[in-house]
Amino acid sequence: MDIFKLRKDKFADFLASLGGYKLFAPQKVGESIRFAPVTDAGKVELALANTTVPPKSIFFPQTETLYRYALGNTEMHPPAEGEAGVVLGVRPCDARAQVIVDNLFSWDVDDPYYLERRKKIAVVGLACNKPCVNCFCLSVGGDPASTEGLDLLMTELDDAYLLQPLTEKGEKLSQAVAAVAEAAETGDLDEAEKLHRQAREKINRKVETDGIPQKLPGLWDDALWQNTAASCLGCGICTFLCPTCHCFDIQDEVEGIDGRRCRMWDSCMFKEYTLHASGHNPRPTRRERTRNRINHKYNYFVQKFDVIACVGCGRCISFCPVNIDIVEILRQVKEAR
Amino acid sequence: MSAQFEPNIVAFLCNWCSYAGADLAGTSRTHYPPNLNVIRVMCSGRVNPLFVVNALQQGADGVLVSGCHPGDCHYMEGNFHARRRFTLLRELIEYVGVEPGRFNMSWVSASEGAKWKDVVGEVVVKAKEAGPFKQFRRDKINW
Amino acid sequence: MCNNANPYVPFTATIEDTWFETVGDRCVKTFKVILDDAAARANWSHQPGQCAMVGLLGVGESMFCISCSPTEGDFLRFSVMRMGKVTQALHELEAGDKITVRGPYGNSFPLEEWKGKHILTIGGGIGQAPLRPIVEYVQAKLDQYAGLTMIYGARTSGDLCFKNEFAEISKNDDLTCHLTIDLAEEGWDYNVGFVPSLLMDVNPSPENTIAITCGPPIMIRFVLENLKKLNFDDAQIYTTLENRMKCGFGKCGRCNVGSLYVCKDGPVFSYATLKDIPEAFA
Amino acid sequence: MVDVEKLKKIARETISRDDVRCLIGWRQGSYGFRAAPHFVGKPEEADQLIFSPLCSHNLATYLTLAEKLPVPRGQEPDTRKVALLVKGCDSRAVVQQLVEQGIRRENVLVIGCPCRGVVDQKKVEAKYPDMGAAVTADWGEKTVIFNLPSGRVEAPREEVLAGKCMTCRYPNPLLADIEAGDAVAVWGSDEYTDVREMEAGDPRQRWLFWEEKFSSCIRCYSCRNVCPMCYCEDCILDRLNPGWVWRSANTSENTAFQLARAFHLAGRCIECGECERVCPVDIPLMKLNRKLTKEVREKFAFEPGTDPESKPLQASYRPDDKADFIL
Repeated sequence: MDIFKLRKDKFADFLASLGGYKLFAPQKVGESIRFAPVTDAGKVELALANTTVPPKSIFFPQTETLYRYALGNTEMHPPAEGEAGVVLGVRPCDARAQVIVDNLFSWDVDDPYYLERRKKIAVVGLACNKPCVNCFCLSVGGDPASTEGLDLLMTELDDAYLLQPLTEKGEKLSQAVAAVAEAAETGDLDEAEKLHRQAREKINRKVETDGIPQKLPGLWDDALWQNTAASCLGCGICTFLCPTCHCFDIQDEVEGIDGRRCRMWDSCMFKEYTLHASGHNPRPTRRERTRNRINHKYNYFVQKFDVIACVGCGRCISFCPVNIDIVEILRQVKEAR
Repeated sequence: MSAQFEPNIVAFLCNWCSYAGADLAGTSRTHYPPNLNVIRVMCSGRVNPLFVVNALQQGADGVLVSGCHPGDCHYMEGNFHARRRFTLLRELIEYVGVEPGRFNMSWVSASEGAKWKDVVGEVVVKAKEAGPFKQFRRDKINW
Repeated sequence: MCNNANPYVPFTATIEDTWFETVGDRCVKTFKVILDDAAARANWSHQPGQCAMVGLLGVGESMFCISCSPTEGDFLRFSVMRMGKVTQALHELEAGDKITVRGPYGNSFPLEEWKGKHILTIGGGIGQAPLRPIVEYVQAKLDQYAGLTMIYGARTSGDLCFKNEFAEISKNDDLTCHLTIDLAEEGWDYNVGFVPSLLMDVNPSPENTIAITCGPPIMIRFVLENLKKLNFDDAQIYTTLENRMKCGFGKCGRCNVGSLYVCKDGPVFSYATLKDIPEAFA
Repeated sequence: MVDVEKLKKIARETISRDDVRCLIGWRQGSYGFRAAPHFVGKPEEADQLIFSPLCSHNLATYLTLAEKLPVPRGQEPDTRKVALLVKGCDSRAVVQQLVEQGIRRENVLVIGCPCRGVVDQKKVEAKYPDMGAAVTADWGEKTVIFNLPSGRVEAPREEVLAGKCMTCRYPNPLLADIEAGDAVAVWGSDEYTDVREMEAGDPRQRWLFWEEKFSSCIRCYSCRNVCPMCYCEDCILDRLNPGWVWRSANTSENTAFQLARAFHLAGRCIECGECERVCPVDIPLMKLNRKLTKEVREKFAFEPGTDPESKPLQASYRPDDKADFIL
């Protein structure tokens, strides 16, 4: 697969050439940047280290109809098939996260809603040249220029983008690119390689994660969890903004006689997440929930799918209102006797 | 607003005064617009501000909360609390973008059948002026 | 497993018959349910211990153990205690009403492995619902098992479920049934006291025996202690766990007990697996 | 001005008292311009305490946040006090919680820290993007001093302080058992310009503004959980039966959520600005709450959390309350 060089001033034409697809890209929604359908190429924002809300919101929307029904009769109508799409400007860590979440949504029973979107929507990555202060992807098997989970990787040079197709979905996209871009020269490739290397050096957040899944069971009653959870507010930021968090709730909504059963993001940090109707709660305080969140990602998921369910994107660190820092927690787990 | 738009208004009437006043208006055959869906509550102080927001969500174009005149409340202070509560709620929902005519409050005692007719008339006119409520209405279209 | 392509879309089912097992505010109502679609009925196969998501369109869905043995017939039975939003709505239903069912979910009691063994069920209150399919299954295939002992207790005689079935059990001498209630009531001529102490009185021998216990966590804790006193081996003791569930097949993430999902790796667990999982009895 | 060494000494003495269970203050955060709540259980843990422009958290929320688990049989409930470091705005939260009997006076020991303004995380991170490890900060004359990895910089306070500090009329704690420093000058003034500017538009313009903000809400409930005044045991938003506000994240439910939250703070919001600070999608929540605090001040001449003897606004009334809009 040959690599293309797309001039920045041709970027809008490139987006136009993807007209056949439903295009998503990072844009300002309200006051923050997240992935949203592209209506105006000028609004696409690729400069930020990463979006606030991860691209999981494209494959696993915050609220999604499972099926509709009318009260009184029992037919249930799942939504129609989605259309082919492209999500552009995905950072390598988020793309890796989606591959990790694929494990769960195809474990033993296939989740039709999520997997259909994963099949139909191509992922165009954007390599990180300027990692943010809380990125620690190198510590969990990631890389600012990793191609895992990507169909096409873009690398930003000073006046152009280097486009490298990786899968046949990516190959199909690059045919659309061919019209507006030219073949890249070796000079560009070295430039891109240099940028990737510099990005790796810029990541100063590091933590030793091997051995952590084996150590966590022994720390079940360690004071670490109480000390960490003391300042936790029990809100949903760290889970809703986490690209590997996949938990959801199912609720019924009825308006007049039309109803729908829908699912929406849920957080293990909320009290109601495990609250039984009888009032009993197996995880009554924030200590158990904090312990469960870290164990799920660095122990339980590893036992089931042999991969750490964390890609080091740093969102849970940057957006936690009380600065609970997962790298600090992991360091304490590593150092605990 | 187009003439044929008929607003859908939800009215919370306190059982002791306004509901009785509305009943009196009915028994004395007074004519007034039929747009009201009345919900009887034991006191205007019982109406939770979330009821008003929820009514607007579910398709009401206007909401009326009507209770006893200050001092007549069967429970002594229900309407005083309601007055404070809905003074603030009205400011809040108008600040967010709900047109001023949509939310109304009134004191109608059990003997004021005529006043009830005027209140309903005014509320319906205001709701017609404001037009169909679309701001934060639940719309099952994009389910 | 759910047979149609979309595991979230349930089958519709009709309530053939329903009756109250107990009275009071947390009463238990049993539903005998037939799947509407003939193909679904034919493909449906569940084992004792498995559970299913029972739902009501417009209200919601909840997970209940299927409290009938496959040997009993082509229907499903659920015993539902009135507790939250869905159970209250279910309790208002009558025969002929429509509900939705999806499943069966979870693993089941390894009844094949237990062939030739003596089965000991220890239930408390609504905890008898997941045990009832074992009792029915063993009764139907008594020749393959070395008899059954049933210990079952509740707060009051009114709280005992499936009362109409005890008389028939005690008729057969291979099946012994011990009932108890917490406090003495006039007109009650069986044991009085808590289930764990009745277990010690019955004093079952651990020889070639499998013990299965379900009930309120406090009862399970003492029953497990007593079973250890009667030197039952960990692998001989089974229980079912209960957690809030939304999907039923390992996606929504909430029913985990430590690293085990109650809906996938359970609800049936042997004590050997559970004893080194601290969150199991939280 | 608060001398941090004196503050640490006070903290060490306080935590050594046998009627104090723990002391809550701030410590340096794990990166950039962050501070973090710090729970002191033993005197030596007090050494990490700081008090600087980074200490934006309102710690009063922890007085009501801890879960109240049933006391195991045979154990006595722990009635020792919780000591709390409070800035001026935080102290109003403690006062209002006392007025509403959310907490009891004997359970809390307040250490007042006169405050000269805390930074707005987004303004500072935009102004100094190349922050790395932890950055310390301090107050200058009318400025804030940062010790960046690239050296010491000083910025005029208007450019870096949080919006709430520019309009702050209560920098000195209104309630304190121990004073950790002497009072500071009040320099903020509040004309509610942000609210008046919003009121000036017509309803359609206002709705366009709020629709865009509310539709971007992801319902993480951090604005509710951080708020010292949001301490209901069983929040109406989490109830399913009846489910007044649905859990789906769309404009209608998000608006109902924000209106319910804002209204439940009418006459109770002490303008500590935490909801706006923690919102991950930067919804201007103070612009919403301050509308009600302005109305409450103008219509009922009431300021929550300023007078420990006052009665909660919505739990009391005056027969002559003015309400000209009532038909």
